[in-house]
Amino acid sequence: MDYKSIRKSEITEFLDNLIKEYVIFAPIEKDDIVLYGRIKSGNEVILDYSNSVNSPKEAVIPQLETLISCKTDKDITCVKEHLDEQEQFLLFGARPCDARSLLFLDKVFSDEECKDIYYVNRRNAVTIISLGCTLPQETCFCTTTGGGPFSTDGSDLLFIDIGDSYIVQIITEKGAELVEKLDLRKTQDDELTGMDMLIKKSRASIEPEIELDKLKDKLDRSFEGSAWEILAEKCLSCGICTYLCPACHCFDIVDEERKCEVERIRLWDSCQFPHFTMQTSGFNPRPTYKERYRQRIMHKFSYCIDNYGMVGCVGCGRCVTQCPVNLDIRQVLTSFYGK
Amino acid sequence: MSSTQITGAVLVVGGGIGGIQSSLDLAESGFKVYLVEKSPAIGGTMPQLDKTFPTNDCSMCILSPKLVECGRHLNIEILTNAELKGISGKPGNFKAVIEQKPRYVAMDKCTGCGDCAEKCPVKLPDLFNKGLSQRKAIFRLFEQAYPPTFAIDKEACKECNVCVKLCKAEAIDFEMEPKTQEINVGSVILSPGFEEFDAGLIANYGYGIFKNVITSIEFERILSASGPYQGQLLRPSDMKPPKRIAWIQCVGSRDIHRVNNNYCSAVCCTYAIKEAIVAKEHSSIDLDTTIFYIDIRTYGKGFESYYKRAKEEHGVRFVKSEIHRIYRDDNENLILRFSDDNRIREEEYDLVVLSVGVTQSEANQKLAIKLGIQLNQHGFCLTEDFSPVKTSQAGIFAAGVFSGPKDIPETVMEASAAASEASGILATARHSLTRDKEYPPENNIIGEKPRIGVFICHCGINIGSVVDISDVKDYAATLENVVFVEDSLFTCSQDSQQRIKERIEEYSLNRVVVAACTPRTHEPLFQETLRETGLNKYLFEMANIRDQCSWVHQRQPEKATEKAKDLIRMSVAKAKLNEPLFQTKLEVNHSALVVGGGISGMVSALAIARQGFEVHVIEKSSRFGGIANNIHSTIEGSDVQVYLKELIDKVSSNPLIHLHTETEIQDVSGYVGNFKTRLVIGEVEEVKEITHGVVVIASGGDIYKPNEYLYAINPNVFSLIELEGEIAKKNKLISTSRNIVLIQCVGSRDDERPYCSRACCSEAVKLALELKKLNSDVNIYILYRDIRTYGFKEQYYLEAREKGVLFIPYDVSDKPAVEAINKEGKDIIKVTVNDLLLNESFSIDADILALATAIIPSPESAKLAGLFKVPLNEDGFFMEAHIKLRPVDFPTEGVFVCGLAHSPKLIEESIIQSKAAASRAGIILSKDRIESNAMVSTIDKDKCSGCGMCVELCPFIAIEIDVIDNTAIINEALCKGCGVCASSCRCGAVDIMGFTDNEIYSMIKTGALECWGNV
Amino acid sequence: MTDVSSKIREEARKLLKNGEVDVIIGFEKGSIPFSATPCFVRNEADTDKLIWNEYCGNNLARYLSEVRGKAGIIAKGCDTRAIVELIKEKQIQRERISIIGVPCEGMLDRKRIMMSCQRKDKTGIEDQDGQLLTRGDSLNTAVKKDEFLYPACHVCTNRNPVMYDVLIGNTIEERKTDDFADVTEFDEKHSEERWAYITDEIGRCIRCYACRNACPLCYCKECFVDSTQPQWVGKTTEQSDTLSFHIMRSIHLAGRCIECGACERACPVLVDIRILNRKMSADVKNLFGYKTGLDIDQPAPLSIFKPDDSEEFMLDV
Amino acid sequence: MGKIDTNWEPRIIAFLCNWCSYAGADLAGVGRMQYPANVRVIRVPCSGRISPFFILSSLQNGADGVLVSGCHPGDCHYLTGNYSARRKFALLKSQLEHIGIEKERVQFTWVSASEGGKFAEVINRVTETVRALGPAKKLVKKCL
Repeated sequence: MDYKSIRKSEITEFLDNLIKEYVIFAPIEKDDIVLYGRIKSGNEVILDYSNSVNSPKEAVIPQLETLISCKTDKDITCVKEHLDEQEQFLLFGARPCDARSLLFLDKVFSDEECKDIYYVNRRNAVTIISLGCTLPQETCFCTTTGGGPFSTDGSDLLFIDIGDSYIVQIITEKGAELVEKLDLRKTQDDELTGMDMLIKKSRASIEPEIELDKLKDKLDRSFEGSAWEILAEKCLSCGICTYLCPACHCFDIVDEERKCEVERIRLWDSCQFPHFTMQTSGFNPRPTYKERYRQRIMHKFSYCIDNYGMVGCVGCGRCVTQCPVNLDIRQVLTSFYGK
Repeated sequence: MSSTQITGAVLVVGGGIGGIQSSLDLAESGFKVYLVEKSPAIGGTMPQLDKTFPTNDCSMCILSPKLVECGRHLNIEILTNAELKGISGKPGNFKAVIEQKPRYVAMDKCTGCGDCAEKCPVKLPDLFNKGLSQRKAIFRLFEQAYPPTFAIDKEACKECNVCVKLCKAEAIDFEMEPKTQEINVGSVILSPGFEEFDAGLIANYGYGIFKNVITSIEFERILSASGPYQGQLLRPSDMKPPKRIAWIQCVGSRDIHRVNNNYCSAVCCTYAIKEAIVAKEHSSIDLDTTIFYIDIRTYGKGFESYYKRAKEEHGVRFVKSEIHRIYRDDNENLILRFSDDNRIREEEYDLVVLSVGVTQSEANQKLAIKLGIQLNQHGFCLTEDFSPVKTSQAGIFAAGVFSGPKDIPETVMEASAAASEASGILATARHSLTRDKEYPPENNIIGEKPRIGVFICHCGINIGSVVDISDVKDYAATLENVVFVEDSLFTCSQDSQQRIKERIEEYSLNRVVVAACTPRTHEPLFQETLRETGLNKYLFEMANIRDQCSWVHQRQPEKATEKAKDLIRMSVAKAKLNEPLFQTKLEVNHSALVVGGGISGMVSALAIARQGFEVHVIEKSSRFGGIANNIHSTIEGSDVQVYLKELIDKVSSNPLIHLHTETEIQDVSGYVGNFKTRLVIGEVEEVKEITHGVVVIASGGDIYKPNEYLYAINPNVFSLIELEGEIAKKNKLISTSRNIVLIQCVGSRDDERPYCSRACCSEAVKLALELKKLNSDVNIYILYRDIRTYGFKEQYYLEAREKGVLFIPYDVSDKPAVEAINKEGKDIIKVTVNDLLLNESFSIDADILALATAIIPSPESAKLAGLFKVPLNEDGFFMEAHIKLRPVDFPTEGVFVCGLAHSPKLIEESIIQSKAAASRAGIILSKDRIESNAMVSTIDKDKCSGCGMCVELCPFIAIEIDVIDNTAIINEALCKGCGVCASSCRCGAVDIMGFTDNEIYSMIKTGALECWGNV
Repeated sequence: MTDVSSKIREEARKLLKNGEVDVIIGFEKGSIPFSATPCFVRNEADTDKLIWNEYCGNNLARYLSEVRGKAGIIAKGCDTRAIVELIKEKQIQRERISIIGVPCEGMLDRKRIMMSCQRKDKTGIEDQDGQLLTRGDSLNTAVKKDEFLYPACHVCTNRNPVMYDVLIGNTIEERKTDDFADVTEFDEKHSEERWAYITDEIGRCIRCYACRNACPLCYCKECFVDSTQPQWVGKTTEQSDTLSFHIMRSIHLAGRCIECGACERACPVLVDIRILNRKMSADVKNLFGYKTGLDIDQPAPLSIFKPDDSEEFMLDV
Repeated sequence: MGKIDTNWEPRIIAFLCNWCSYAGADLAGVGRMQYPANVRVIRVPCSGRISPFFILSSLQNGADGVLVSGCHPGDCHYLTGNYSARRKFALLKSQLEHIGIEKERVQFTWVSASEGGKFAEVINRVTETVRALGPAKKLVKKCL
């Protein structure tokens, strides 16, 4: 494993250098809240914050993208496919859980048999520099879903905060290439020792609570059970959990007349919305919050294992923090596990 | 038809609002109607008026739907330029001779485009505008006229043939000859209207000489937005806005000195108030308005508060004085000389409006004589108190001002009452002469892809000379779903209609768009064409590229062309979404429920029964007759008790009438055609359910019991009605009294009850005359605020004055003081009053004090209003659907009102209104099924959350919440399709067929996008 | 607070025991710090779960139209105002609900509290004697709870339930009536400044519809935003679509919004949604003299009219 | 500052009630009163039919201005439709102004069946005000 180090005071300059070559997405503060967004200069970045409200998945699956557009002028109708050459971009300061989510999204959109060319284009252009979590939040449960506060899954480089400096762990070749270009100092041994301590301490604060295989079994057997109704009774059926989730990826495609064009737009959709499964006939197989919430859990913790070999949850805890009614996915999972 | 058979047709003479109302009532209840109008268009006086009192509704706005309805009615044949020449035969079988003057324009060809009038070189004074502007020799009476075709004034026409050459429809024909025809009718209704008094007859006002002295009708034209000055308030001499306007009341009315008219014209006070208010609203500057009057007679429903608002809110000045003479100064300003406070005063005005009265025209008098109809002393048609729409000839009825001065709602009521009388005679011949149009069965197009045909009209040169039709045509062909486009010179012409039909078949069109003039006049015509080919008439859209495009953008042909394209694109977008709509048919229960057993209820019941329908009458007390039980005679001297007895006999013996006394309503369910009412009968409270198709509310009124003027304290203080009882009982007190005082407006026209009780002035005059008859030496003092002996009642007021009855005006802020004293051993009532005219106070030692107590709403009204879901006004009387044109209807269909329940009135007036209610009720009862409007509201139950917003908002009470699934249900029979429900439904559950959200949105989208123009 | 909690439990137990209700809708302890979460209690034993504290911000009236059977509800002032409107709009029947009213001095904004301590130099925040104590590597600060009150609670004029069957504790003093000074102040700004503020706020919206779904008055079976024929609003996060959604929602809530602030509380990106709804409330008060959620018998302002309603907004020709 | 399009013409959607304002517009035509050709009329049964959404949709879809006209108070063919509408319109207009949309873009008026002249005057006024404001940018859907 290769390591490099960088002083915290050098981070701004570091980013300002990179900004010349890359489009950079990083956590920034906007109106009191920390969101993932494109930065224009290195000093916008906020790294002392646990995790952003939204997930960085937007960089690879934007909430809104035009796939094709179509315009009629006189007698000529011209159709344009929106597949421009993709700029290289960096995801800086992504948490290991979020970085890990990209591996999951790859399975969905970049499967050998079925590639989503819009996704793949963007995915190939991205380099991920993540930031390990020395102080996990009470809502974090990454270890439960197979990750950890310093997991390297999905990252090209991993930054580890050791006080005045960050240790830069080089994970992939892409990461190594990037480090090549930069003049980073060598990591001291004592720094590495300190780092191991931090990692251990941090991991210890989020012990895994559930065994995923056993959970899947229990869930599969509880599909018809009455538990769902009680569990989800307070659910508002809003889209917060799905929209903020780094692994949720459902979308809708609509054609819209906008100004003088017709655009075919792909946008996020949520299994929590009643209309998600509404059929043309008027029949809705998931008419109530019970079916919809069950779908969310079953999808992540059962169907995804069947389809992709991993759960569709990275334990980032956003759905826990942001749910307006504190419907805590951890409690829901435990309730099955406990039985 | 054998001679003994009844002819199921009626001749209506006069196409004013009265004639129109009679015609519609009769045609709608199954009779053929011939409507004879002497001018080239129906409408009468109403189109000339700007606003109507007391709501300031736009006169044309409320009239024009009626014009169209009447004009297009399958069973109303309108004969314009026509006169009734004579009648023979007997009731049920008359032959009428009608002479029709030529129009010189073929009505089936003229499209009303107006090219002819535009170029006609002959100008002459426009009499519709009272000569304040000019019109051409080829003309249309007014813009919204029906029939909309032009006519030629042959006397003025120079036959230059300009119009003949211009008319692309080839409609002009100078060879037309007068036509005389004989028609068979079962009954005749005369409503030929009136003539306004010729103000020139009163020399000292200078009318006809001073340019700025005008009549009230001329002033109406000036105020009208479509009038000679386009609604700008200007005076004729210099076309400058006047700053000071005076109205002089009673010009040609109540005047036995200068002209021999001893009647009151009944409408002038309120119309002058209206004109003053409207003038103030029109004027950009602070306008001075003064009304010079003798008495302000705002006796009608809502008039008194209108008068009050004029004074208090609008600052209209009222001066109680007669104008002696008008002088003119060099600036054409006018100096009015009058006496005020016994001094001669002069005031200067910029404009003087003479409130001219109504008179019988010579032509009408001649007509009456020709038909052997008796006229009264004033030249109006003679009618009797208890048969107020009957003329002296059986089977011939009179309505409107022909039988005396009256306003619009009274005319409308009489027109309906006359219709009721006519249909009473002709009941057995109902539906014998009317026809229904047969159409081929409708093609089912549901599920078909829209195939739209676009037909573009040149309208002669009206559209084609501005809009580039060939460009528009090419464009229309590129629109989605348009499979056929064609243009024609006149899309509305007979041959074009035929071609549309052929194209529909040839191209299997399932939607049609016509780009031409306005749907308001032409949509029904094209819809008819669609129906004739088996297409549902709602698969039609119109793009108005004439009235709202070529005509208004004459100088911008390119922009007009672009706009025409847009309008067509929008119509095509909507047409694409059009779906066939169907009217729901509801069975009708053919019986009526009449609530109230007074004169109104009984008259109404009898009139309905005469039309052949079953009637239930319920009366809460044990006795029929209501308030009339206490009234002994009318002012004209007819015996009310005799009439009442006859009426009760007739009602009791009529097999179709079921009487229920001591009966009240427990609850009501259902709607027009299908009401279910539960009655509670008698002391035992037996419950009985009856079903009925209509309801007439004739629940009557009550008499106010004052707690002033020693009423109910002193035995010699009575209400007028009690005094009448005492006279009938021959109470000795009366014959021995020396001084009798009557105080008017007790409980009326005050803060608590701001309305005028209407009947009390006539009642007081009647009693005064009777008392004088009993003892000519008795001194009678009537303390009044305004004496409101309107119409022909005025002559009794005159008579009372001649007989020495003393009329003393008092001010409401300084009411007469009443004190019981003992004078020289005799108990008397000392009445002290401040005489406003003399401005001095004096006392009368009265033996009897009688109070003209207010007529108040029956305590039952509120309960009934709740049961039948109909509104009360702020005074507590029932509020009709429209104060002018629907005076006996409610917004809720199938429920009608008459008599005192509606507002205070005299017996004669109650009789008229009761018969009118019967006529309106008869329309529904005569039908086996009523068809709902197809463009109604519809509820998507899957979306409705049952919040009830639509229920609250619906003006027609057509929506209710289904208690089982908590969703709204529309009663299509009651829905009028206004859409207030749809626009207010948050859940998107309500839509209006024919104007769906989706249809309107498609128009918004196609209309708003700028780039479409370049596509 | 604990006293209130135990009284609530007592009342809840009574209602369930007597069979007066099938379910009690209340709050239980949340799974994360500074939180309480809605709960549905169906048996007496579970009533011990019920709690009351300053984190009971959710408007529980939102659940009333969906819950089956007779329900008891723990209700703050704003919850009861929602109940009044829901009864008026026939979504619930008064006789089928039992209201356990609780006076409320305002609820605290968990997200802002959390945010204030999530920077790494702070290690935690604690509730101590009515103050929030922030601990950090370098400093300890005490913050008055009031500073974390939800914005809607700051202008609340109905801190006491307006309708209840049982009242827990004593009523508290109400603030003076709301004069909508914030709305006036905002409207005095230049239109471009207003536009900039509103588009910036709305610009964060992610169209998750939590605002709508948390709202007690948004009970339509199909929201206009989901309508496809016509499609009133595009589903994208483009400014026009997002802004139209929020304007249209404010129009639908005009004269109905009970100003509980549930929309804003639910919003994950803290959009100032109330800026629109407050405006409608101010207008409804100023133009039609109406305040929502106080009187079951008062007709909704948009279901009636006065002949002399203001026409000041109309074109003067 | 973008360049000024000299060919730009405002595009205005007008919702007119069938009974008064549409008739008033027809009457303006009968009187050949000339007014600018920028208005596209949508006929509705009553001003009460007009949902605030119609107005917002017009602006969203590219209209530079919206005009709503119904019968004068008291004249409504459906008795009270215009009264109910008036309350909704007051709120909508106020809200649009609140969020910073130029208040002159959306106008409400009453035009009776006899007020052809007033109709023409209204169109003149509305067109010129909207022209002065320039193309609507604020609520209109943009290409993504």
